[in-house]
Amino acid sequence: MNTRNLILFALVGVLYIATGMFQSWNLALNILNIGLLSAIMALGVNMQWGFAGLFNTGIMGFAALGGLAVVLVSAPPEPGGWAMGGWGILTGLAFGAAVIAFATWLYRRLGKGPVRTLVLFAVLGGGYFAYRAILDPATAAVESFNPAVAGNIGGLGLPSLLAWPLGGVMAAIAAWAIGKIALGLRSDYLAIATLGIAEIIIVVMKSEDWLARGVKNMIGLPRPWPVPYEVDLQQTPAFLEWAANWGFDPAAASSILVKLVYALLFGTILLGVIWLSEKALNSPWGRMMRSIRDNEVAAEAMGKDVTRRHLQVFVIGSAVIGFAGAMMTSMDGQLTPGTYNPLRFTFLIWVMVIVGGSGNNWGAVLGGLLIGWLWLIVESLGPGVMQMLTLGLGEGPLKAHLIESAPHMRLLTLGVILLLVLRFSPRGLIPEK
Amino acid sequence: MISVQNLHKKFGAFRAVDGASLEIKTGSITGLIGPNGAGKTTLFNVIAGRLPPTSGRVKMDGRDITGLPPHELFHKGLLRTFQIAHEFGSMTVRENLMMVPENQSGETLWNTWFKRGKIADEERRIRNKADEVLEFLTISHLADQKAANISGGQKKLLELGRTMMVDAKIVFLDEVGAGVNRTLLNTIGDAIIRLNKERGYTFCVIEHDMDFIARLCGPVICIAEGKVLAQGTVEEVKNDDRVIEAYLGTGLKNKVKANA
Amino acid sequence: EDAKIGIILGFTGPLESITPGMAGSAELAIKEVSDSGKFMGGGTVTAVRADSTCVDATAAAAAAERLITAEGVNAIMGADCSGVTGSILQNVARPNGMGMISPSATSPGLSTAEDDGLFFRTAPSDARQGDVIADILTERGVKSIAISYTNNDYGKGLSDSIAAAFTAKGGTITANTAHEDGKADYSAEVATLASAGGEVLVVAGYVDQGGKGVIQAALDTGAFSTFYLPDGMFGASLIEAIGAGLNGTYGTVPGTDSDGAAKFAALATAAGLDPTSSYTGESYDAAALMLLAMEAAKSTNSKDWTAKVMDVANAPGEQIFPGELAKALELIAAGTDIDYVGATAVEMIGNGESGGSFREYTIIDGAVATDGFR
Amino acid sequence: MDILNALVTFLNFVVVPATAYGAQLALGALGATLVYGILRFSNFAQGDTMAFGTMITILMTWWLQSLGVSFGPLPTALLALPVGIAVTALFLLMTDRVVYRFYRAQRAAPTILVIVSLGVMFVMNGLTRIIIGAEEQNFADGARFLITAGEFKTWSGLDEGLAIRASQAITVVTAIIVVAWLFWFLNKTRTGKSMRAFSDNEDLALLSGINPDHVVRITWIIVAALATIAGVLYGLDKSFKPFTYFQLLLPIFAAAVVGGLGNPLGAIAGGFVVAYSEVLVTYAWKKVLGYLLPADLAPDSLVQLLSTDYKLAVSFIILIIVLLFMPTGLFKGKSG
Amino acid sequence: MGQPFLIGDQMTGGYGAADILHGCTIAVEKGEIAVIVGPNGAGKSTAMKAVFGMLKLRGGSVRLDGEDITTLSPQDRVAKGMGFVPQTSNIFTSMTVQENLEMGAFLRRDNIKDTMAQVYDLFPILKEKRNQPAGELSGGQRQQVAVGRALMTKPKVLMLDEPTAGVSPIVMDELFDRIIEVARSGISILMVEQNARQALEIADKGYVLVQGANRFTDTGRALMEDPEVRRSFLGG
Ligand SMILES: Nc1ncnc2c1ncn2[C@@H]1O[C@H](COP(=O)(O)OP(=O)(O)OP(=O)(O)O)[C@@H](O)[C@H]1O
Ligand SMILES: Nc1ncnc2c1ncn2[C@@H]1O[C@H](COP(=O)(O)OP(=O)(O)OP(=O)(O)O)[C@@H](O)[C@H]1O
Ligand SMILES: [Mg+2]
Ligand SMILES: [Mg+2]
Repeated sequence: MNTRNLILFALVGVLYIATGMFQSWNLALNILNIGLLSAIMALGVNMQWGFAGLFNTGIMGFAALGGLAVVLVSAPPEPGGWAMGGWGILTGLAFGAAVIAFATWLYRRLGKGPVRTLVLFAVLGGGYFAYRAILDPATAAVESFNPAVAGNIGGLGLPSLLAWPLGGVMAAIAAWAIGKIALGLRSDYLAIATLGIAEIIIVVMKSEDWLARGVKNMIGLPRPWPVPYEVDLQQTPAFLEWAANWGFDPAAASSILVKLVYALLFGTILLGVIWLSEKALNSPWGRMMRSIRDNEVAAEAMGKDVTRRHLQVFVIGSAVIGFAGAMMTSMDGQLTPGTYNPLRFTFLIWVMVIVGGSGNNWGAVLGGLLIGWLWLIVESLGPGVMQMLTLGLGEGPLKAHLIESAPHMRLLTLGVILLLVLRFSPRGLIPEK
Repeated sequence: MISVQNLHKKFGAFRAVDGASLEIKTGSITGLIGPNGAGKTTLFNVIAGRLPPTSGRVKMDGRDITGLPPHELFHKGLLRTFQIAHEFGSMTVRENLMMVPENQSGETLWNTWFKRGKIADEERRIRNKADEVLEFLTISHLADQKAANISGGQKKLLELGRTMMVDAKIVFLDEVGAGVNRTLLNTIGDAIIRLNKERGYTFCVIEHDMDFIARLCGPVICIAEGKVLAQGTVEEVKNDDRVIEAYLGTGLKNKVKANA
Repeated sequence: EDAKIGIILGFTGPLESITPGMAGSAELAIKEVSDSGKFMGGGTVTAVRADSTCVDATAAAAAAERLITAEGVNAIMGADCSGVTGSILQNVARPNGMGMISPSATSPGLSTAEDDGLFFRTAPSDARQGDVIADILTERGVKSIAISYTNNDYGKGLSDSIAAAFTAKGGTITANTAHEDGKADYSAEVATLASAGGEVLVVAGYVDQGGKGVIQAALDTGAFSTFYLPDGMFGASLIEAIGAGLNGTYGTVPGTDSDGAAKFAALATAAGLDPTSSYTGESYDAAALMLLAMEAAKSTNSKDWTAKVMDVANAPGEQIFPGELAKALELIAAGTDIDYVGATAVEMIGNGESGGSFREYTIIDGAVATDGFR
Repeated sequence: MDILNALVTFLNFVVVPATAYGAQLALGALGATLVYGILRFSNFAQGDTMAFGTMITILMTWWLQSLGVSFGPLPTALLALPVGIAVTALFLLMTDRVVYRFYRAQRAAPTILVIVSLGVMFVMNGLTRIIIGAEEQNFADGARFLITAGEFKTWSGLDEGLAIRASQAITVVTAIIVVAWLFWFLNKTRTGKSMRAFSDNEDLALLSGINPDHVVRITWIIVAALATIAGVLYGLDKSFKPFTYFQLLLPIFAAAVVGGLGNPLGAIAGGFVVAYSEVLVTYAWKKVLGYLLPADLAPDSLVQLLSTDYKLAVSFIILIIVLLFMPTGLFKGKSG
Repeated sequence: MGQPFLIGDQMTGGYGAADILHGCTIAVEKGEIAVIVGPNGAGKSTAMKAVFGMLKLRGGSVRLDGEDITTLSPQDRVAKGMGFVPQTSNIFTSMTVQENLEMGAFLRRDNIKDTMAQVYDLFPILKEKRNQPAGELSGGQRQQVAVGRALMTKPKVLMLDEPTAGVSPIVMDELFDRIIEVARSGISILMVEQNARQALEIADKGYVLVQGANRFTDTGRALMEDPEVRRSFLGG
């Protein structure tokens, strides 16, 4: 960390402080929390892209899996729904897994040739229909149970905190499977493949209502320990007294306190992730990764197992994203599959990585905090800019039209600022050494 | 050490290697010559696992190594350089060398977090080794340059340097000499001989500079159009009519007039 | 005393084409109240907009956070999509004790969400509309229908309730499939629906979104010629865009036989808004309700005015229609009980949502003909 | 007769719409693939360039319509198209001047350019909405159908109809002409070859006397033309709404990638692969089978491999399968 | 005699902050061959790039036929009749061999058939492979494409950076033959060579460059016979 970087971080800090002073501290902290989560996701992407040159655009899929983990772990159990077909679904899924395992075994056992193709085709095809035959009635039964408010198998009712590592693990497992299939692809081809797989994950989450209610959303997920509820705080005498002593408004103080606790939690995890990846990057492992990124052919000839290493870093990076995705769902308190769109979860994170400076962990964090702030602040900034632009205009339909269009200044402003930042530091704010 | 049996490699309909069979004896420095496009590099690529053969076998010490991936062959002691330099451009010259040694404990993530001391020791050793190699190649002053920013010849030296970072059994050199200053090339030739004599490395060398071949190589194999055209000692091959016709030629036609 | 109303809707994102109309309608009500000079003894009411993006729960929460903690609004009109509405409710409104009235979030899940009595909506619940639609279809002698719904909680919830009610009445659902809004092409959906067949295609979507695309493609290929249009699909722009093909299509839209809808239409048209654009009436009503409730509570504090919403919205009392807000304020000030009817015949039931009366209409030669009310 | 009915059903609901949609995607993908091929980055602003060009064309069309100009049975928008192209080209050239040129001179990595194009996308996105609004615009006029389902039924006496919209026909014909021209241009003309040379090795192109500014200029002009044509034809067939155009980005890139980035033929093939996989894999065969099978065998269920909810997923699965066997797409695209 | 045809005079400059060239001068007369030799990293390629305007000079000048071209862009120098084959990435890998050659003649408006035939005559293998992407060629074949591309320009002065690296002896002899022929037709040749002895043999003038500065300058033959030059730079 040299002075330039410290100044950059300080400047971003000033942005947040200014938000606190001119808008409100609640808003500043809210944005900070989202910035921290984005920074963690950006770190995950940076591992894959900056360290190893893997162009992963499936970020939203991994984040969504993290979110799903929160539902499965911390949502209250739904005994009614479970009773309707929970075991049937488990049987179906287990059967599906068994079919795939059997097919893999056959694939290894049988020699190459038309026989193998035919047998595999028969096993997989038959397996698929049998699997659907077991699964479909069970899911239909679950979904028919009180569909307006339930219709799903429910969660385990365990603490939300447990869901975070599980989110990482679920994302890692998915990444492993995706990596096995798609990591042979290069650059933009890998990008579109991962984007596609992420879309598939989202479509499944939207359509399989028995899992997490699909587009009907899971709301009211419990908060992670040790984050209190504002409403409870506002009824706790000790807190009220404390707030009164300091002259705070209890409502504002309670929600600031809650946000501070989140910030502390996320910040700790962010620091942990940075520490781990900095150590890894500045070591022979990091050197090996960079050599693979620079020239796979040569790295392979120098004895590095490129495929395995790609898979390794892809899985780890995705796990980090899944972890952050779980934290995000925990904080939102709800899982809305519709939230996961590429613009927000894939491209925005990429903007963070590139603007921050790819290949540099601190860059990714700075990018996360800066772009996260920008993304949310332009919501009010854009219309403001429009107000200023139209100040000189006389009243009339043109002005009315422009004011009406003000919300669209949101993206426009974001675009302009993004272009300006990249103009003045084309390799990112904190470029790779 | 290496035995290639009836190897074929086709690109579409084009036969780049067309039934080549050859032996590289343990402890030898074998020269591989042949006209441009004869299939020398392709042959290397197949042996080193970079390309799958269309048919045929490659054996190393009697064991079949056909189709093994390059990184596994590396661990078996088979190293190669690239005709068109494959440097790691964004890394420094020294790092280019330091990444080579195998089984570095720092390449395991766990160790990078929890065994910093051990890694530091190892790094010091590898770093010294890299500096020695740079010294030898006369490019120590470039140690901290980005490899993308060094001259064409220097990149070739770096290619060679990488093979000197580990104890290899057999090293395939694909035109290390092209673009390297002849005086330096002589020094490199000496080093190859020394590695061969003292450490028992086997070499297989592709080179178009016949002086270099003559200085280094015992057996020489000439291939053309994907087939072995002639093999034997340097003298035998040099005087083979077919080799002269296809490869060596008879020298400058206009030379006399030019200097007149 | 002055009041400030936050209007949080998806001005960018999938619903960006209908939200300006909604915000405009809400502001119409706000302006009416403010201009009357009778609000809280001469207070003015201002509006400030914020962008919910409709899809991004975190961004929506941050925007609401700004409205409440930075702008200091007294009430929130919004949000539009159920996902972001839930997020705002739980993460911002409840912690800050802020009351909100949504004009369009219809998810049944929100009915049971903990809201500390802060959350209301003026859009009718899906379950009620499902029954009405099933009734109308059976009465018209329809035996089989296909359903295409927009793939969100509104579409899914509505289609489920239509399907349940219609099957209970002995009808057949040939297909019940989703369409995604804002997509480039609906050939695949229409191909499936056509293959499934059915007398009528129920399109539970939005008027200028995927729903329109599905109708267009179904008409073009000749897959269906009659459609049923639930509330989200009511709109002049659809009739204009599709033209003659819609002849004979029928549907329901919230409303009573009172002339609230007509009055709102006149008001909106005068203000340059399209009164038939989705959820404009509901938006007007939402804004009007919260202001009337404030007047009734004599306070802009959420805790106080939210307690009055049901009183103001429901009978008994003098009926209030769009354009009569000034009168309503006077009445309240005079201590007379009012029953806000508004553009969509708001009647709030148990947990703060609109009970829902519907107007049944048929499109004949490019015009909407009212058939009756339920 | 039943066989004919089955066939017509299939044509009407699968072949005709998928072909038209495929051609629309293909035209959009051509622009994206050209930027990738020559300027070497994935241009995320492609969808919004289409929206921008269409917007200009619409404004022009309205003006023409207000003057009472019409193009007979063809849509008036086709008359306005050249203006749309010209303005879009100017806009893109200006963007290049203000934005991209700097990064080219810097030799910035392609990903940086991708993110920069994302910035440009945001800006165009806002501009378009501020100028014409976020609402849907219909600007089609002229004859809507070549043949309607009803006309076909009376003409053929079959139970099933076959509808072909004029816009569908125009799109397919245009796509064929455009790709043929582009292919010829890139592979046979001097300018086209110099563009490929530039994309291959910029330094060496310089050493051959190729003027890089010229190459870049021509590229943007062609991209503007392709994007505007694609956008207008799409708008004529469906309708114009900025958000939908932005959403087109994903299928467009899927098409360009599956066909092989940088390859115009690939873009065409990719467009059809994506469109057909969406429609075909989720197609419910009930009706077709109903005609083909004897009455007592006719299926009750929809006979559908996957529900249409999964149509996007299906097209991506097919894309991934294609890439697994041909890692750089159907037509051997570039990889950077 | 007055000005040489092409001269890079007292050139000083480099890629970044540090200079690579320190007042280095290279020149070639009309119809003559000048050869630059020197150790790896001496700055030979840098000097060539400087002469071709691909490097910003901090001192010195470049003159062609008496005209100062120091500030001209590489393109403009091509238009003035200069041709250059760089040491690395000197072909269009994704284009066919034939298209590579056509690109060499990009600025020519006359018929290029004859020149193309001559190039194919010189490198028969290229004719065989003319429809193959150049990236699929062997190292030596690529080098032939690169030289062929430069020959297509029909330049007034041809600059070659190690044209014979990786080509087989027989082709190298052909190539040198051809270079002599080209020179004799009035074209100046400036080339860098590591096959220095063969190159100096045909050179009218030779430069030995060390650390960005001229160490020895003489006729090719004289340099060949200088024992010190032989030992230190030509490999004995
Ligand atoms: N990927 C490829 N696709 C098609 N043809 C290829 C490919 N790689 C090599 N070739 C052809 O195979 C032949 C042999 O090439 P190779 O590189 O092995 O030659 P070489 O003997 O190493 O020649 P040089 O001495 O010039 O390096 C050449 O004619 C070349 O054009
Ligand atoms: N792009 C670059 N950026 C920075 N330094 C460079 C760059 N290219 C070369 N250099 C440095 O400039 C010096 C001269 O390089 P140059 O390529 O001119 O050498 P050369 O004499 O041609 O050597 P060779 O015979 O190996 O080709 C070298 O020390 C090299 O490290
Ligand atoms: Mg070779
Ligand atoms: Mg050089």
